[in-house]
Amino acid sequence: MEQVPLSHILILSSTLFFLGVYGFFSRRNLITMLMSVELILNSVNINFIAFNKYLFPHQLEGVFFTMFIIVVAAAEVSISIAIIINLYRRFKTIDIEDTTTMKY
Amino acid sequence: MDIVLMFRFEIILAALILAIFIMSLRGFDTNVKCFLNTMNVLLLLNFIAGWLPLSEGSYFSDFFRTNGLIVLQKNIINLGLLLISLTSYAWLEQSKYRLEFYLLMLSSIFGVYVMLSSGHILMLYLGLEMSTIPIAAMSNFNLKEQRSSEAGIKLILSSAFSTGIMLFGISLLYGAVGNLSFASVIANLHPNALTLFAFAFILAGFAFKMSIVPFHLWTADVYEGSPIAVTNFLSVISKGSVIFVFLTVLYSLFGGLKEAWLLGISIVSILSMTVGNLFALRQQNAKRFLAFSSIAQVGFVLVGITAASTIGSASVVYFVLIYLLSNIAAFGVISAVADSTGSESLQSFKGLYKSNPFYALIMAVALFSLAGVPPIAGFFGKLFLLTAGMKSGLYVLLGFAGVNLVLSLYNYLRVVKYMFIDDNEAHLAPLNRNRQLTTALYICLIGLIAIGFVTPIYQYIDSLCRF
Amino acid sequence: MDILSLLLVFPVITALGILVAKKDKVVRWTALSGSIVQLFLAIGITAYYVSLRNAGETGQMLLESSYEWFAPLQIYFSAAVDGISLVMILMTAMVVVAGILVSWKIGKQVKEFFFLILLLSLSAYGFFISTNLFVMFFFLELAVIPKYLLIGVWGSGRKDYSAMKLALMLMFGSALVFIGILGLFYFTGAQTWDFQEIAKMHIPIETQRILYILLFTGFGVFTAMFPFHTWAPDGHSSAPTAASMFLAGISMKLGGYGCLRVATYLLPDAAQELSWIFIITASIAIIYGAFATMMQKDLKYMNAYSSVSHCGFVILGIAMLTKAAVTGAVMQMVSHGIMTALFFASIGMIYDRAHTRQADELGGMLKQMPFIGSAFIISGLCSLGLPGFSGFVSEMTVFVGSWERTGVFYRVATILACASIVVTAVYILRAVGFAIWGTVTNKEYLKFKDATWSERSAAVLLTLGILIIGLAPFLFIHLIDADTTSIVSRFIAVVGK
Amino acid sequence: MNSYDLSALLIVILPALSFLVLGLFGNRLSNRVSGLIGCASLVTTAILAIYVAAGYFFDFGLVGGVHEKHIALQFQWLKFTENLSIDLGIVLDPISVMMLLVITIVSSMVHIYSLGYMKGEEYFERYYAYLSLFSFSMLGLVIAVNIFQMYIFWELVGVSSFLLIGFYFTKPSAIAAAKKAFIVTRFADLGFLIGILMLSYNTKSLDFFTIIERLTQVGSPYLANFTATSFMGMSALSWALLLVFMGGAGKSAMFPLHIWLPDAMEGPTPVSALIHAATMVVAGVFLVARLFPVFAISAPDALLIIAYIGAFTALFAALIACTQTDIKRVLAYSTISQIAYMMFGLGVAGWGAENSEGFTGSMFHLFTHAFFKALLFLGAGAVIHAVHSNEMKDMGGLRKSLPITHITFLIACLAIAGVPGLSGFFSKEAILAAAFHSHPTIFYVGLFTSGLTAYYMFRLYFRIFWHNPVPEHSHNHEGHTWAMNIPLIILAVGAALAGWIPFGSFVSADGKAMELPFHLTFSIAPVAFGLIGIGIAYLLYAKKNDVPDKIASSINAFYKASYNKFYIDEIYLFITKKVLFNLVGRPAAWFDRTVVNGLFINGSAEATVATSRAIKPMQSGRLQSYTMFFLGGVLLLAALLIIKFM
Repeated sequence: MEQVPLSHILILSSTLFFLGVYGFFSRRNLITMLMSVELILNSVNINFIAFNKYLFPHQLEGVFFTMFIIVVAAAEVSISIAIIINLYRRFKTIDIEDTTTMKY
Repeated sequence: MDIVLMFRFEIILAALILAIFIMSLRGFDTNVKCFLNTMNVLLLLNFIAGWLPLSEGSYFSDFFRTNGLIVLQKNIINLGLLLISLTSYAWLEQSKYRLEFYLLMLSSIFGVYVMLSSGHILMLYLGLEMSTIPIAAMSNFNLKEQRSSEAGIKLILSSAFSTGIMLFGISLLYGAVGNLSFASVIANLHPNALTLFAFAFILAGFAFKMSIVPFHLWTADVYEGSPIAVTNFLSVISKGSVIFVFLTVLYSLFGGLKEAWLLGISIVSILSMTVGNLFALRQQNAKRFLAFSSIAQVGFVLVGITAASTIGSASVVYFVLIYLLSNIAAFGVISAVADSTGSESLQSFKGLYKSNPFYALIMAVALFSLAGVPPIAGFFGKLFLLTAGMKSGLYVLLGFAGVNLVLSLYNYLRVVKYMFIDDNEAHLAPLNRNRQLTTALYICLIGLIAIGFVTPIYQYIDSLCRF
Repeated sequence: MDILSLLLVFPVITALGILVAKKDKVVRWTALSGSIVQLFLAIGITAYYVSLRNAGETGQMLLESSYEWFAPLQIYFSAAVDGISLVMILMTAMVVVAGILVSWKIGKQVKEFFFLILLLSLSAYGFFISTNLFVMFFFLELAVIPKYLLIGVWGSGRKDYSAMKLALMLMFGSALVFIGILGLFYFTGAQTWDFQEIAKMHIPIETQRILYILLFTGFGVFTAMFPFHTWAPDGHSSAPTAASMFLAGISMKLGGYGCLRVATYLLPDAAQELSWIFIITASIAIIYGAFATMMQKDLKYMNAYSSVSHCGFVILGIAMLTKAAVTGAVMQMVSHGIMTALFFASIGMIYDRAHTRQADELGGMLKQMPFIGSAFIISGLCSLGLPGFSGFVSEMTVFVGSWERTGVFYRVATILACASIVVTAVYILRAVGFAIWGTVTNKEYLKFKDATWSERSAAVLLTLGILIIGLAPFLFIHLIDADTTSIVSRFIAVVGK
Repeated sequence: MNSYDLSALLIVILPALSFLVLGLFGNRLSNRVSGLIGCASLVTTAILAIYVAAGYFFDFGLVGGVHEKHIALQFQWLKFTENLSIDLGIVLDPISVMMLLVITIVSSMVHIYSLGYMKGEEYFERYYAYLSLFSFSMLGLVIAVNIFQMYIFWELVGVSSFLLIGFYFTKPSAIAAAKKAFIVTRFADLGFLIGILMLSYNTKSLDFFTIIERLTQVGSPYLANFTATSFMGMSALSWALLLVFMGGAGKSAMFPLHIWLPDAMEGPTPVSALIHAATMVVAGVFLVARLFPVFAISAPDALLIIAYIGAFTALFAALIACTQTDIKRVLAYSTISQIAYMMFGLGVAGWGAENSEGFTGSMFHLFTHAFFKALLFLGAGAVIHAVHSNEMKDMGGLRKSLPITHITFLIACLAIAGVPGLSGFFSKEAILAAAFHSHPTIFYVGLFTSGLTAYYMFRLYFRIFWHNPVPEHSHNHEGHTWAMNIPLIILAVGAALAGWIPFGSFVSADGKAMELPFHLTFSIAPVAFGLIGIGIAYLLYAKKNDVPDKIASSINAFYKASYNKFYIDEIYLFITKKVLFNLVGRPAAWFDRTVVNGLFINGSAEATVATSRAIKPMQSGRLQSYTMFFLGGVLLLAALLIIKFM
């Protein structure tokens, strides 16, 4: 069976990327926004893997990059969650629209 | 031995972090003054250690590299670290989590080191993240304050977003060149749609960290919300270090796309200068004001960067050094005023000269340095940036820079007017001064006066920047 | 330590002395003695220069010295003087002494005041002696903030507005200047800031055009060239007396000197091609400034506008490019520097007593305060170009020089300039008639005392300056003749002879 | 440097010295001392002047029967270009030596007279300082070797006249008069200056005699290309000379620049005698005389214009003088009229021995006029001193109380009326004769004017000394101090006898001695006119009667017009106040404040602030909009780069 062409995978990842971006823009719940960031990162991961497998199969650089991205993302999420919890204590909400005390 | 010397920054820092852990276990931080002074001494030692004899080279198959310039940059960062810790003494005295503060700050610095001496985009990415994530936590340090947590969430989320964007760009770059070590990127980077696209995304990532217009919008809010010490750290250390890295990224990594990024950089530079100054025009909150001023300053840095040569990087490094001193001095004074008046509004600076000539003078020197007025060092810093910028003959860019010189002068003179000309209806009492803050301010003052006139400094930087 | 650097060392020492001084009295005397030493130093240097010339020294500029500053960027602290810079330095030294004497009685924040004054003088000296464009620019900028603070802190009236406007407009001017000298630095072939070096280069005309406009306009802002003059009236009128004397006396001359030494001298081809632009602005400034002056009630505004008009002669002379005109421009710079300083000094003396500068509210000053009244009249007569005073020789030289340019355009400009002497007479005599002559209108004024010793000596010093130039112009000419010749020799082509 | 040159130099230096001494230390000296210093220096100069004059006319000046010019001193003062430079120096030639005599004598007389007249005045020493300054400047003017030197002293006499008119500087009218005098003459000097510039540019010289030489020699290149360009039918040279004459007209109060002179009478009367009768006001005549060869040879058309202006002014001023009631104003207008005589005397003259008698005549008239007009003013001063008023209505019958003044005044009146035997007769005769030969129309104007002159002078005389005594002013001022009487007497002698000097043999256009023609037949007409004038005056004013009022009412309109000086002042007032101030000055000031400053400077600032307001929403505080900006920026950047470089 012949492979799925690279272009399809790239299309997929790009779609994913923009889905994430869309989610980030449209969701008002902070947690959901975090999830959309995860989507963006995952699209990036797919890119790396795909490029690695299709274009440069003799090295595993892309794969490793993916590993690190996942790890860092985890760290990021942990910090964010902590902040969100604290924010909830202060604002009694995690709606992005309400956390706009500072502007202009 | 060699390797120790080469890794000395990282080693010392790791040691410090470890030490803090141990302290936290042993509860050494019960005696506040002792703890803080120890930390300051340690940081001083760290700064001195930075000047140990240098050794160039690279390890881990070029993932980690170091050379004179990088060492110098790390030293500058160390200096900033020391000064910040000195200026934030009073605040830390009251704060409950001073130990965590140092912990997070040092780990962020660790990230900065990694970033500075990275030889591979992976390392670059890791360093960037390591330096950013702790700051998010730091900016949320006043747990009891709404604004603080808002700042935290804004920073972390938008940085996560920008990371996503940058990573997407990196992945495309990977697709284009196949190996992300600097050497190979430089070797086989050719201008085509893919690489240009990738470049735009990566540039955005860095622009976000340097808060270049239009990627700057988080800056003001985060600066305002965070504790002053953190704002100081953000505006000086993280911004400065990213600028340093940005030099390498543009000059060596994307050297192949020179004319492309020349255009891009000039555009965002004009935008940053103008927008930054225009926003600073209306600010009443001191931190917010400095946030926008720093945006404008980065715009000027970009003018210098366009030179793409020795003079470019030399002038940028020189400027960052001066900028660091001026900003720390300014924030130091702001913190002193804020501590005693409880307000961060510029209005509270009215008549400062009558009540506290010392602070007023420091502030004035710092502001003049930012505005680029002789004989303060900032003048030379800024004009060398412009001199570098003229190298590529971009009259338009220079024209905007000139207009913005006028605008920024207005912004800074506004504060000077508050301090020297206006008099305060609610007369300001002499502020309390602690030794640490005073020392830091004196260092900044001497630095700001001397750097302009002690010629070897610039010559040293210049000699390091020749490549 | 070479002799020229002393010109900078003395003010610095004096300033430091002021900083450490405790009592106001000490501060005053330190400032005064320092500036007097400076004056004598300037005279000494001039004498030395003349002796060198007579000994047959044939350098364009003498007493050269150079110290490394930012070597990688070709920035050297290099100084040298020729006749033109020397007369400027003499004028500066004179005005500084007078300014310090006049502000003897200043009440608040004495230390800061005199410190800033000395900073100003330092900037002027540095500007006039440095031959490295970057250093020149450094000193040009150095003056901006002291001016701002002097007006803002010690000023009167709408001081905030005036001070800010002045600072911003001057900053704008210096931004233009800086871009211009950057152009000189890069696009003249050799990367150097030294204008004697640049003068040797041949610069392509396209570059010259851009740079000439940039530089001349930039320096023009400093010398209150129409339409960038509006900082002058507000600034002068809000500033404290000494600061006004400095602004009009010295700072405006920095601009004129720059126009001559940098813009015109370094870019001769563009100057020949484009100087008509500035001839137009200058003639407008002269005649229109004079008419605007005619309508002023406030004495300081009056003198400020008349300064605009008089500095128009400087621009005109420089832009006319003939030897006599350029000589006249230099003379006019020095003459106007001293004369306007005396004018502002006497106005300040009146204001200190009457607390008003409205001409029609004053009156009978001559009867009440003969000395101050006479000082006012003398400066007025000098300003309307009375023979025997410096104003006459300089203006006449400009006229004769401008008349050398044939062609209707130049003739019309010259005639307009000449016509201004009538308008000048009108407003000067109005001011004298209202404020100085007449009977004492306000009973308060009967209590006024005449000038104090410091005010007297200041006025006498400046009057001496005016008279020396006015009665023995040949000395002046002898000092600057060679230099103007060498400047003009660069655009012989257009002038024809 | 022989004794003559030395004394010539001293003549100029001494007054300057006394000015310095009085000006610097005057307030420490007593009035008496400062007065004596002033008088001493001036009397010395007068003696020196006589010595030099004698020397010049009979000894060193006379070279082969011709009075050559003699440069006593010359040095370069201010060098403009290679060939243009201001030289200061002393030239002795007939006219300058003659002027030296006039100035020093009259000035010393006035100095002495003032000792009495200004006794006890405030600022006495300042008055003498100013007088010395004036004498110095006037002397410097007449000995000028260089046209710019003349301009310099021209300005200086202007300013010293300004200071002296405004001597009573607390009197608003005096201030106004001083300003008027200075500004009007300054306006005229503008013409002079531009004229100088044209001459100097086209002759490549500022030296009088070089200019004259280069513009009079036949076929000199300078003359050729100067006259080549012409404008409105006159050559550039003529225009230049007319501009120079404009300066002269200003100083010599020729129509229409005469308006300042009557007001100048606000100054102390001795000042009027010195400056506004004898010396400064003839500077214009002197200027034309100095450049006479150029006028006569190369620009006769300009000379003709001068002649007509002179004639018109003479008549015009005489008409006004007939109706004035302020005695000093009468004298002022008569001065204008007499100077106009000299002007058209020059105007009608031509070059060459036979035609240039007009020149000599006008110089002669200048000489004699100085005596009798100064005498008239001093006499008027004595009268005013006695009755403390300038108005005729406060006078009458003073001949008893002021005999000396009366006699001297009468002599002066006879002289000016041209009664045979007295000085005025001869000089006026010469001028009229010259006019008769060249321009009859002008001659008739002059003739009629001389009649008018006699009329108004004697109107004045009778009105003051005869008429009916006015009861008040009982106190007898006769023999107010010797200081005031001696000058009157000396000048009276001069006024009586100066006419008998064979003037032509000393002063002439080309320096050669010439005989002023004198035919009895010719002189009948002027004398007749003079006597008629005197007769009418006698009938009308010797006794108090109502005829004058009748006449006045019968020719009411004309009388009013003349009484109001033909409304010239009003016209000027309109031009300056309405036009210059409201239509030029005010708009300029307004434009500067609103447009240049408001629109251009403040406007840009406001625009900046407005922009910063406008872009405020960008910083909305909403994280998602921030990130949208972020993404938008990235995409735009990417698109831009790709479009630009693909």
